[in-house]
Amino acid sequence: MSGAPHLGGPDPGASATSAKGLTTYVDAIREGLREEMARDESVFLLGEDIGVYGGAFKVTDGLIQEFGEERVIDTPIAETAIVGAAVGAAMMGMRPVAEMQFIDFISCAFDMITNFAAKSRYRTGVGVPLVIRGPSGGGVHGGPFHSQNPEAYFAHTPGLKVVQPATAYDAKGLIKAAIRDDDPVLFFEHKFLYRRIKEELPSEDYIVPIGKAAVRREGRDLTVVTYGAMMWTALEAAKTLEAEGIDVEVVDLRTLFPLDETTVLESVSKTNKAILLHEATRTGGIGAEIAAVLSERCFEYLDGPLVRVTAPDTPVPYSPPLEEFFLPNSEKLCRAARALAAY
Amino acid sequence: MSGAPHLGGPDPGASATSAKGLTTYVDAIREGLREEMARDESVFLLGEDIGVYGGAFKVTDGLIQEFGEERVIDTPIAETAIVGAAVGAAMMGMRPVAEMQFIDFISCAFDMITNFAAKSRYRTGVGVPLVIRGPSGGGVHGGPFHSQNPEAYFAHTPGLKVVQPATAYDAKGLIKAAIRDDDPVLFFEHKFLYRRIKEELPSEDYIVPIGKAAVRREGRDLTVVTYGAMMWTALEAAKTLEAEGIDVEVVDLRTLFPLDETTVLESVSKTNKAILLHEATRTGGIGAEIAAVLSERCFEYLDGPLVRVTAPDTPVPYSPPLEEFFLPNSEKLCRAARALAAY
Amino acid sequence: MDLTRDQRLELYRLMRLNRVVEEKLVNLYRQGKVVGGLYRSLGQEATSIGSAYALSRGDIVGPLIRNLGVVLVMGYSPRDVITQYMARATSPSGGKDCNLHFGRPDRGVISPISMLGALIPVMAGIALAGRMQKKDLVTMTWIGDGGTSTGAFHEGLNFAAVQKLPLVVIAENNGWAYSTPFHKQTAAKCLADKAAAYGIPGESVDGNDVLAMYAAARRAVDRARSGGGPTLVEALTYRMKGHAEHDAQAYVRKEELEAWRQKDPLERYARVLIESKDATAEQLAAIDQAIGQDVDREVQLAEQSPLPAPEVALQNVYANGIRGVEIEPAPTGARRPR
Amino acid sequence: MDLTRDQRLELYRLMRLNRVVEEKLVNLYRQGKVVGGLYRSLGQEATSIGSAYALSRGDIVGPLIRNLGVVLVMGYSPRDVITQYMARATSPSGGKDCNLHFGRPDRGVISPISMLGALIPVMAGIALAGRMQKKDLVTMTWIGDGGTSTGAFHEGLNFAAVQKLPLVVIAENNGWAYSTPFHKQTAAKCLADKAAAYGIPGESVDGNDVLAMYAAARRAVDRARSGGGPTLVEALTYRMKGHAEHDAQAYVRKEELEAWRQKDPLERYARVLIESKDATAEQLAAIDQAIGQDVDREVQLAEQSPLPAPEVALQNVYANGIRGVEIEPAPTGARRPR
Ligand SMILES: Cc1ncc(C[n+]2csc(CCOP(=O)(O)OP(=O)(O)O)c2C)c(N)n1
Ligand SMILES: Cc1ncc(C[n+]2csc(CCOP(=O)(O)OP(=O)(O)O)c2C)c(N)n1
Ligand SMILES: [Mg+2]
Ligand SMILES: [Mg+2]
Repeated sequence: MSGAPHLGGPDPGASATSAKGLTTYVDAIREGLREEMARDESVFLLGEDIGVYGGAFKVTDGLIQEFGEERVIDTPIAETAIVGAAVGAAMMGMRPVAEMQFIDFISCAFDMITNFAAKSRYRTGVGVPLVIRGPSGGGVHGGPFHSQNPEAYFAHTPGLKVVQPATAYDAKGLIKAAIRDDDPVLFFEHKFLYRRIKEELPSEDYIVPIGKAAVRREGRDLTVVTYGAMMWTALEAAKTLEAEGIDVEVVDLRTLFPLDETTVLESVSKTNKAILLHEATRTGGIGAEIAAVLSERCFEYLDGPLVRVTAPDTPVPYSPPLEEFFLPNSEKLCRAARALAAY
Repeated sequence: MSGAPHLGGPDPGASATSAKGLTTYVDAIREGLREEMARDESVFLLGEDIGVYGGAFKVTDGLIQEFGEERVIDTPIAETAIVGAAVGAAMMGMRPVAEMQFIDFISCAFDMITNFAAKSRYRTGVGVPLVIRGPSGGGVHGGPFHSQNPEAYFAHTPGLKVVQPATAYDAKGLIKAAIRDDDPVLFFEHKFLYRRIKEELPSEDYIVPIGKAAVRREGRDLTVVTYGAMMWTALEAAKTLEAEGIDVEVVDLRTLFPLDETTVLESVSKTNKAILLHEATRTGGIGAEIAAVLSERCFEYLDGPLVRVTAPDTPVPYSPPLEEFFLPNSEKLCRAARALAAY
Repeated sequence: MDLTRDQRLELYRLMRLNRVVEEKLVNLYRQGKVVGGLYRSLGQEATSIGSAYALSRGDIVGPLIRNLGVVLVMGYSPRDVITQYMARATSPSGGKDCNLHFGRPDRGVISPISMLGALIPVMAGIALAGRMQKKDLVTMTWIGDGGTSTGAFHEGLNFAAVQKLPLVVIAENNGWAYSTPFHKQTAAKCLADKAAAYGIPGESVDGNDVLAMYAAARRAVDRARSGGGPTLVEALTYRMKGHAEHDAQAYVRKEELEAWRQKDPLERYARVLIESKDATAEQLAAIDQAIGQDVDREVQLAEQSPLPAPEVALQNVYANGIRGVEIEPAPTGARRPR
Repeated sequence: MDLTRDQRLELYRLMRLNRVVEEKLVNLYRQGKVVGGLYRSLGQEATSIGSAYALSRGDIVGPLIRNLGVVLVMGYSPRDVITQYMARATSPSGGKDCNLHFGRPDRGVISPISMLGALIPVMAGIALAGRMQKKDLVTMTWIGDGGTSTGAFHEGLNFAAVQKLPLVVIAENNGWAYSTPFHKQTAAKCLADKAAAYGIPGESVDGNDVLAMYAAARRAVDRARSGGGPTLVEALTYRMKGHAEHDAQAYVRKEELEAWRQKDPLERYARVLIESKDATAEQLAAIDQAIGQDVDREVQLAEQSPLPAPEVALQNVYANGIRGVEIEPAPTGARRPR
């Protein structure tokens, strides 16, 4: 990994893509898609502007040339139809991957996802192996409708799996795992990471298993449980805090449902203190669920309150000073960590 | 209050309505609507089959006769149009109350609610005083699409308020408060309670303020934080446990956002143990948020793990033995309470 | 596409079966043995059966809850339907879901969700997959006058039209959506008019004339199979009962109901068969009697079938085990060594 | 409904203003002063301005992000638009939302959300409220060829038609939805064909002819005002730039673009005005120059305007204070007396 991105910093843009064997987050997703399409004929893509144009963020760039317009389908602007068609195709044994142009538009397919896709196996015995993916998250001044982090809605919906990669390695490994999974998987990409991080990826086939968290940094004093772009914020803060003598462990959830409770519990049983960090808004976010799991299953090991560092309960504002104020960052995390360490 | 309903018990049906000055939950909602419509010309209702038919559960029965079809509007089957029209009308200073025939269908209006209604005041300065109401909850063998409890989705959406009454008194007082509120309020009714509970209501105008919980039973040993039909389950369990020497406090949240943290914190600071009880599925439910609040703000007062008693993470099954197994009940709650009390 | 005499009699048998199964369900409902609501298709049997009959083996249907006739055409047994309404373990959904919410692509039937319109994009996806898999596969689904107002109907049909998918949509105009009359549902003159929005053919047909229904559906199926894309076929019919058994349909004018009773599709078709000498009244009565006996036996077997085991509630949320286990008694956490 | 010479010149002025404001925005964008994307309406000015011009004081519009001309007709200043694109505190949204997402009913403008189609039911609700409040109020909104595929478009227009609401929908067929051409969006021959589904009048008009656009919109507005219900007016036009400034529209054929350049609505209208002797070329040049100076000044003022104070991020989520406060440092709980 080539270093943590700084939320609010400049976007190196497309020029940063794949230099000297390093693969960016966006390229990693595309490679994952390509490999799975090559491996399995039943994998196909559908979404708005994903074919000829290659997607608003170029995630699917070039795939229509490689696989043809039968397998890379440009659709009308109709998220319910996109997901609905994916559900139907998945019932027939296909492995559709549906793109939401921005993940915010997933709200327009909410019924289809939560009622048709999520409940199909349970009530009829027919599983729907589909993936819904798209760019989530803020930091690029996209305003209220191009910056959302809706993952908690779906983690609260039985029948769905929810993942969010923080690294290029995971982006590729998780998209491949999601496609191979027999159940509907929501794959949340963080648009801020697309071209800001890169790393060397293995040349051989690999997946990152769904349901497994990763300890990104070991530490003794407290655990930061996080995921997505905030993983980098946690690492950045951990560096700052190290200099102050506070030793932070960083757990990257990677999968938000089903949670890897074992890894979280082990970490917090060791450090005895935890901060739950996410970019999504506070109330009812993933942090609340982690807090519930910890206070249910790790109670005796807690030496301090569970602290949430999240966006406040507001829509995502557009103007840079507002968005900066809104988003969690290293400084806010450090403040919370210092107080908790001193507790 | 005329006694706790037993989930799974027989439905006394319409015959139980309003005997000797007692008002049922369903009648209480209707009275609240009627009084607000009489008080304020800008209040109107819209939804499927709410006029001539009086609503699938007869919540709006008779109102079209009283207020005319201009103010009780039968709509096409189009939840996005229903909520969208309510948003537009609310922007113009009207006070629309939109019915979802079953609350499950709210998924079809998810975008309109979470993106248009919730964010309007924040991003444009124009508030949308509207109410969305409908029957939620299980216990009547309605199956996966007529039994849901989707409140957590909306408590996680900044800009919305979320309430769920457990008593006829609150049903009337909260629907009136919701209508008078200047922001969008989601009003979740529990269909199991419609005709199963009744009580004497004040004859004078009253509201139940949004954001205020109620302590339904005082106790020393542990607090059950709950809402909706589960409030009755908690009271029933409290009785059983009392005989065993376990003294349970029951907090009825009534409002799920914004939470009355003060009441919850005060109660748990006193009893030092808490069970979070809800009918909605476990992961990411309201119980998770309460756990987060408690472990954040009440940490030192906790003498035992926070325990969730909820439905498991599955769709709501239809067949009676399955649904009974799925739903939380007094027995399951007692089991958890005994263990926690002994902790 | 002409039907043989056997086929014409099979249509009769299916329509009678539809009606008899429903009458038995009404009995069971009155005895409190049906779990939940009961949705009738009385007077609409020709619509379901005439349309589904136009399909071939390998085709896939997505019926709604009023399309009992469709699943009978697809070979579901009366017991499948009755156990399902009785929430039994042996029912197609195993007691997980209600009424006609059952299906499997391998049996040619897709289960709807309650949200109206949602099946249309899903059936489009089935058709899309069929094309990718080089299957000779036509899909057919049904939607009420009320259901056409949903966004999902619009998105799904538009997508299918753009992709020229083999999808036939039968729009059942039965005058009502619950208590809502057609003119409060849409200002369009008829549902067939909605086809123009998608650049596909639209046609209205007498849904109480099983042969006309069959012929219109057959034209649409043939068009779909030959690459001509989707068709919207409006079936003009009438909902003879309330929305469900609990609904006394007080909002319906008696005369209107009476007028439609005269057009009962089953009686009408019996007259046609007799007039055309396909069958005598006695032959039809014999069919009726045999069906009655069959269904009685099916009811008995259904009543003897078990309810599901409670733990089944936790099964099959995910392919490999579920997470949502029942609550464990507190404390769930390990004791900390001090 | 004939326009006076002054009105005809005002149309010209508005179209020029539209174009000049956008050119200035492009400069600002290239200087990195626009925050986020920039969406052009080049070549579509007549559609927005001709249609909105058909409204009267008290009417309410719901423009989309490509309808810069509409807000200019409604009296927004160039500075409103420029400060908004620059995310300034003084912009109509105060920096909360981007591009043309600004509005207030009291200024006759409703702000869209990004989700296409969602405005249609909301505008129907505005029209409904207007009728209830006995206001003489017509609503108008715009939707792209792409936006017509959404469920919200369908549900909203159907609802408006059933309620016979005073709503005019201008469907801007500019050939593209981002990179998606019309024929991949719908199999309908034209967007006007979608009116039949709702039982309302549909009409296609040359959207690059401001007078024709005005006339068609005016007919629809008059119909709406007199109780005739909604109309769907399709404006045939062309998106001369990419979806947004970052999009080089590589997917568009050069010849097609060139052909439409010949139909530029502003140049065309200038010729009409000169030919009809409404104005000389010199008079038009003088208008252009005045506008240029005005807008330069507005840009200057916009550039001097402040960014919002950070804490504004927490304001106005609810009417009376918000809950989502910034994180407090741990521990937040009170100490327990032992
Ligand atoms: C999206 C959605 N909203 C509401 C309902 C509740 N509902 C169930 S059936 C029904 C009426 C359906 O009418 P129609 O589509 O004409 O079918 P019919 O009952 O006449 O066969 C309604 C409103 C639903 N199932 N789905
Ligand atoms: C529901 C929804 N899905 C996706 C998008 C992303 N998106 C923004 S503009 C656009 C293309 C719009 O095309 P059209 O409606 O023809 O309008 P035009 O840009 O041509 O003016 C898309 C796909 C959106 N805004 N809303
Ligand atoms: Mg109907
Ligand atoms: Mg367009």
